[in-house]
Amino acid sequence: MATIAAPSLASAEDAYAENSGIWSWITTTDHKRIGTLYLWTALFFFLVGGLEAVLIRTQLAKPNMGFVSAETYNQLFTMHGTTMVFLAIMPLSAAFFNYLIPLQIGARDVAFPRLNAFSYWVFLFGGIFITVPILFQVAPNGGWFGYAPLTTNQFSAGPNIDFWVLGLQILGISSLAAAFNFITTIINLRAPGMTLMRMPMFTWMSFVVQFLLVLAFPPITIALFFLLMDRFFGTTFYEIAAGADPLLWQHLFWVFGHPEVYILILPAFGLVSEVLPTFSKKPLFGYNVMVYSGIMIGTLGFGVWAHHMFAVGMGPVADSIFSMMTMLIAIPTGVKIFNWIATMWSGEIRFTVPMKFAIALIAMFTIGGISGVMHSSPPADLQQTDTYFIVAHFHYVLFGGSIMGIFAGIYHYYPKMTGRFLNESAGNWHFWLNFIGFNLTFFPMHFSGMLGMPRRIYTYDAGQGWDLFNMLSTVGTYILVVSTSIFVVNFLRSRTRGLKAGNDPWGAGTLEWSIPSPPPDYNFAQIPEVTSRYPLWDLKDPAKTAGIAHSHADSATITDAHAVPVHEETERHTAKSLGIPMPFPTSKPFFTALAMVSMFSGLLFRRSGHDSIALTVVVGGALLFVSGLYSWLTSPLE
Amino acid sequence: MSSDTKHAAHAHPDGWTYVKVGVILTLITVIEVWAYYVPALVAHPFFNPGLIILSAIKFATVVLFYMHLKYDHRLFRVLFTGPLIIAGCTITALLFLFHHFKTVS
Amino acid sequence: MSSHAAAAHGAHGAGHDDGHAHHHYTTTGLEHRKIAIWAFIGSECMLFASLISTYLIYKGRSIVGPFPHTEWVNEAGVVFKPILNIPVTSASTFVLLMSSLAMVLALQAVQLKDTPLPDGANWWTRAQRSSQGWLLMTALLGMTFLGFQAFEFASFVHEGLTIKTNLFGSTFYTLTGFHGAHVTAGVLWLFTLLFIDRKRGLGPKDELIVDIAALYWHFVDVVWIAIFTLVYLIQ
Amino acid sequence: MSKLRLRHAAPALLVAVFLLALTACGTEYPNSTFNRHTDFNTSIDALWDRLLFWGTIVFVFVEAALVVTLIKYRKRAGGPEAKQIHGNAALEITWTAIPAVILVLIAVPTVKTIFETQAPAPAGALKVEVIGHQWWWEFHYPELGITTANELYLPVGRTASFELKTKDVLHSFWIPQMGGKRDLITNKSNFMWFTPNADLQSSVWNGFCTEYCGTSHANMKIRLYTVQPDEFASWAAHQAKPAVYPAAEPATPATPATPAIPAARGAQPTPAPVEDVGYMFPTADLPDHVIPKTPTPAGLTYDDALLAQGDPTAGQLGFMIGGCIGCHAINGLPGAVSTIGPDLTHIASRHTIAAGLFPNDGPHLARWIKNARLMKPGILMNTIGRGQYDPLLKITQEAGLDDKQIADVVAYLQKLK
Ligand code: HEA
Ligand code: HEA
Ligand code: HEC
Ligand code: CUA
Ligand SMILES: [Cu+2]
Repeated sequence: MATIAAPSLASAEDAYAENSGIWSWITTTDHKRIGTLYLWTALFFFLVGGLEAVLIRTQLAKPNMGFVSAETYNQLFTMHGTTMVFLAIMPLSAAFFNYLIPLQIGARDVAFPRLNAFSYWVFLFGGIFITVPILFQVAPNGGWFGYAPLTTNQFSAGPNIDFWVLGLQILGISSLAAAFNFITTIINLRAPGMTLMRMPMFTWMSFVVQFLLVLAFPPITIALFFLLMDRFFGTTFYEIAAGADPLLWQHLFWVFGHPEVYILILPAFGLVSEVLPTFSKKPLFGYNVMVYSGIMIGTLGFGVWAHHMFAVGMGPVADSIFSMMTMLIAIPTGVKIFNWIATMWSGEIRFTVPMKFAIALIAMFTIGGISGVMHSSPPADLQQTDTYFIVAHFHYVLFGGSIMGIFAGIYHYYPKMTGRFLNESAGNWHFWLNFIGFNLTFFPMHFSGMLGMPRRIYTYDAGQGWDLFNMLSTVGTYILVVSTSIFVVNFLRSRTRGLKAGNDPWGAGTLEWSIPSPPPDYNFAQIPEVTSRYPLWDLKDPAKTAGIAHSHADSATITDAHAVPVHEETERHTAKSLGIPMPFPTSKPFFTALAMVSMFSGLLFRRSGHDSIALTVVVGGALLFVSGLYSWLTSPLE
Repeated sequence: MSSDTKHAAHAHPDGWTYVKVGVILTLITVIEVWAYYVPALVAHPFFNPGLIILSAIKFATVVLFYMHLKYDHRLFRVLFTGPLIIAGCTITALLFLFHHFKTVS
Repeated sequence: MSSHAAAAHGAHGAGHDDGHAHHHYTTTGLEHRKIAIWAFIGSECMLFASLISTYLIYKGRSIVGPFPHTEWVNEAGVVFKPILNIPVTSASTFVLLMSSLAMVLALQAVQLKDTPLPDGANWWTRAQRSSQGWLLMTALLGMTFLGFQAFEFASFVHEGLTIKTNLFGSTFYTLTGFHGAHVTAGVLWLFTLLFIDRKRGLGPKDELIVDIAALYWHFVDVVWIAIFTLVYLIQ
Repeated sequence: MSKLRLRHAAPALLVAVFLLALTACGTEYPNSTFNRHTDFNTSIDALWDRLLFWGTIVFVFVEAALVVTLIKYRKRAGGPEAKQIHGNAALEITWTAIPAVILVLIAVPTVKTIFETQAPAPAGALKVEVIGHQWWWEFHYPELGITTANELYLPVGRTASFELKTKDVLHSFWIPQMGGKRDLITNKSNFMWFTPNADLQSSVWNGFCTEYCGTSHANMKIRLYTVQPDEFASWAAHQAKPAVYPAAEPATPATPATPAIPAARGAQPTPAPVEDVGYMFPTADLPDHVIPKTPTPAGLTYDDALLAQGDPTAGQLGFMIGGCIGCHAINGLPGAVSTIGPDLTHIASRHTIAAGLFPNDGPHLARWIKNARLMKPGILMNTIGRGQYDPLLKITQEAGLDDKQIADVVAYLQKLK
């Protein structure tokens, strides 16, 4: 482990001082910097996924286009779906988990700062691993849910699917590690007095999401492991000749896959639940119900997976049960929609850019939700499944929901992260073009779908009645390119040129706004003692929160020696001058992640017949990984 | 949180209790294996459910005593039973979907 | 109060015993790592649920034998006996159960380290203080279990069942192999603890690191309880 | 405030577009699902109407509530201050209960329709086996001893009961105007049935594979001809017979090599008279949307003038030396029994080739034989034209047929009415 031991810290003080340069990013354990890394990386992958979408839509602009080949197209949509789900939205959410959760609950960091860094590096390496093959035309091509037996050796002899199996396995480890971390953080690092029912809604929804991650990733890990064994070691899990049942893959995938869609949406729900009250000058309407509905959505989410399989012939009993379970989810989701509207009702609504995105989420997600309920009726779904009607549904919930919510979050929290506002008028251009482009892209898909257009086709014949809708969709996509480009420029420029923002530029009510922007590395000079859901409003505008019955039931009595009543921190100190112990920077998570990813990638050599190289790399990677772990676990944290 | 972990630690059963639990677990295992060799029992419709109940008892015993969930913070109970229930339901549903239970349809 | 409890065992890492006693405030007074390990165990429930479901789903669906509980005659007329060896597995099940017992006693030994022995303590009372003894015994029992598994795998392969043979082979080896891998990781973990114990002695302040290892170990045992019934006994 | 107006104009616009398009579900949408041509689709469409009805109500209500809120409570100079309301149990119960009621109104007919449409097919149904291949369809009528590919004939007024299977990966069988789809699952049979309305005129419908199945998934299409019962009977009678060419030479009564081919077919000693070729959907009546317009690949040239000189007898030989016989069955041609590729016994009675990708005419057939893998990406049928580059194997075909030989083969295939 010489490489790992090499950058050993001559003295901890030196390390504190060094706060820039690549090395400082590689060794950071600060949740905010890790959040920032997640944000940049995920935005990059969002552009990659978007670019893939642009190529897809260009090919589909007109019938019988020859812009890309069939094979390329199949790689494009597979990678588009995989990228957007696993490399864009999930890590964008993770960026907010990292950045915000400790700030919102009044903590100095997450429970396991080094594990947190490990999660990020594993994500980054996994993302690169799965993305790079597209440059060489060997990207995964089995669709984002990779149905067996198309993904077995028999039907996919190239390395394409290997990248997908191994890549997703790697990304899963990242998500799981992060989830254990955040569960512990939220349970155990809340500031004194921050009872569960005083947690900000974003933290609550994130909390639910961590449980979904922890429970949903194991099934796909196993499903992928089977596929990996089939592909590399000749087992028979999905082998037709051995009598395998392809539905096994489908069930295991969707046991993961459906909770996964709530993993994608709940953080966005959380973000808009912060934005809407702030810009309505009112606390969230029906906080408790919002919490319970989030938990309900998460729990029910485990009982509906087979609604993706209404066409496989499960029989009428199973179809009926899964149909009704699915419909049930509309109830808690509806409650959220109505409570958001009620939050704005009787408020003073300021139409800032984040607010516009949050409102767009309500308006657009509802459309996607309604089409979701239309799929949930199995006979009707038989006309919808695997058509563009489904594509319309999931882009309305994913783009109209998750992406809108995440943009709301980015505009809302950019001032906190950088100390500067994003440019408002560029933001407005971004919003309106985005809103129009989005609807123009995806609304026509409802029609092309119900008028018979299957999804995942690289070409279609003229005269099928789909030409107009496809052209509209493609034009809409180009509008999205323009709007996204405006955002990218705004995002880059405003870091240095944006208007300066203070601690609390929007007049928000939760803890993260009580500290300087950007926050100092230790977050809170003194751990605040929390007595309500909107501590900052209690402080600055008590009228807003006067009517809220706060629960005082538990742990309100626990006080920490360092805790002080919530106040606005205007002064910046260093952790040292405050005597706050900070985690040492360390490269161990980075190298441990690297070792783990090389261990997985060793298997690729088996495909090319180099078994001894494969063995060397896998075993070597595993040894490095274990020694990395030992070296990490036996070195002091701070 | 009313329960005091330090105090709870002292309330842990002593070594003999653990040994007794071990004996019970062994006995149940012996019964299970014995039943496996009695053809009349194996043919009985309650054989499988019976075995599952016995193993569930063993499962619960280890979790409650050896993993001292019985004495520990209730948070851990939630962290364990929640997932366990979801896992159990998932297995049941999957077996149903793959026709391992006779259905009326 | 519980925060006090946290202070009492606030060690930062296995090898981190520089004794600086400052601890961090935690909301529940519980240790981070203990919460994390329970969350991890919850997650493992779904992992093994998926594996066990797959085994059961594919049960009886193999096109060719050997089969777990029934005889199989191949095209050449060779007879393959039911492959599962219940007596051997019962023995290994017993061994794993006993390792759990040893593990819980090891934890107790660590907790009791600093409690003075009463006068005239008998051998049992003394034995209960021997954390190294119990840890070693747990690890050895775990290794015995692995030995049984290695024997089982080897004899199955000898009898014509490999991981590639049929659906039963693939699911059986993967399920029990996953479990075996967990036991292996547990044995490594136990030896690490044993190493620390020998180097500097584990005491009540180390309760946490032994406790989380023990929780993991018992969980692996509990999974085996389910596997033993569902795979071996039910036909 | 202009921004604000645009903001609430948008949902209204969407509804307008939605309704507009709904009324426009006419003939220009040949694959529309909004119709009631079969019992199956009648059930589905009724359900759809209900879903759309409630969906529209929820949509309008939510968006209206949103827009009203935004207008009413937007911050204005001198406007009212925010009124601090933090919850209202009665309201929250209401908006939990109302959706629940709506869902019950959806769920009840849903379950009813599930059981209705998944009941066993009525007695007397016409059995059709559908077998998916990468990337074409094999159709068997087990009771009639017919095997055909990609084009399916069904009599109106009689239930067609499909047994769906696949030779390789998953596919899904879907003819939008007839009803829902059902997946073809490896190692398993799936079932589906529908009855084309008895009052349907003879017509043609497009169908698709809707489960992603690899490279040419997009090119795995179906043509369904719903015809009058007597037309169907005529078609079926002819299709069950061996190939009409060559007219004279009696086929060797070889026992069929594969059990998949019904014994009755191989054993037919004398080919049917050439002039009786049974019913075939009239080419002149084909609606535009069922005539493929796929462009042929730019690099693939063929001198169509050669086709006029094609000699079917030489072509029959070419069919063997070209290796076609290794994959294609022609009932009546000795040795042509392989089931790897589509059955070509009556290939000339089909309007399209390659699973609906190209019209079945000389120029397309010639190019297809010359370089099928260029015409349809990824497929099993190899490149046969001499000197052609095989895009899958990445080699140049040195043996193979020259353009003249291809013309002969085409002439032969075109005899196979
Ligand atoms: C963010 C992700 C997300 C979210 C939140 C949802 C939410 C829902 N989804 Fe969606 N879904 C996807 C992402 C998502 N989905 C994806 C990616 C796929 C395709 C995967 C693939 O094949 O590639 C898919 C596919 C999919 C299918 C399978 C379709 C098929 O392939 O045949 C179904 C079927 O039931 C479904 C249903 C639903 C339902 C009922 C909801 C509900 O949760 C929606 C609930 C919300 C509302 C209903 C709106 C608000 C409610 C009210 C205003 C109350 C009143 C309303 C009523 C009474 C109706 N979805
Ligand atoms: C998770 C979120 C997500 C998001 C945000 C999107 C966004 C988009 N999607 Fe995606 N989509 C999926 C998830 C998502 N999609 C999934 C899961 C599938 C299923 C895959 C499968 O079937 O396996 C799918 C499938 C899918 C299809 C169906 C393909 C098929 O079935 O054949 C289409 C077709 O139009 C499509 C289009 C688009 C478009 C136009 C966007 C646009 O909104 C994209 C907008 C973004 C941009 C326009 C950014 C572009 C910016 C630039 C190009 C700037 C230049 C670059 C730099 C400065 C570096 N998507
Ligand atoms: C390696 C196997 C193979 C060989 C050799 C082969 N074919 Fe094919 N053929 C196929 C397959 C598979 C298809 C279906 C392709 C598709 O549509 O996806 C096909 C399709 C066709 C079709 C279209 C059938 C239809 O109904 O759509 C024709 C015509 C045809 N082949 C003719 C020939 C001729 C003529 C030859 C020899 C010169 C030949 N084939 C050699 C496998 C083969
Ligand atoms: Cu066959 Cu898609
Ligand atoms: Cu779903």
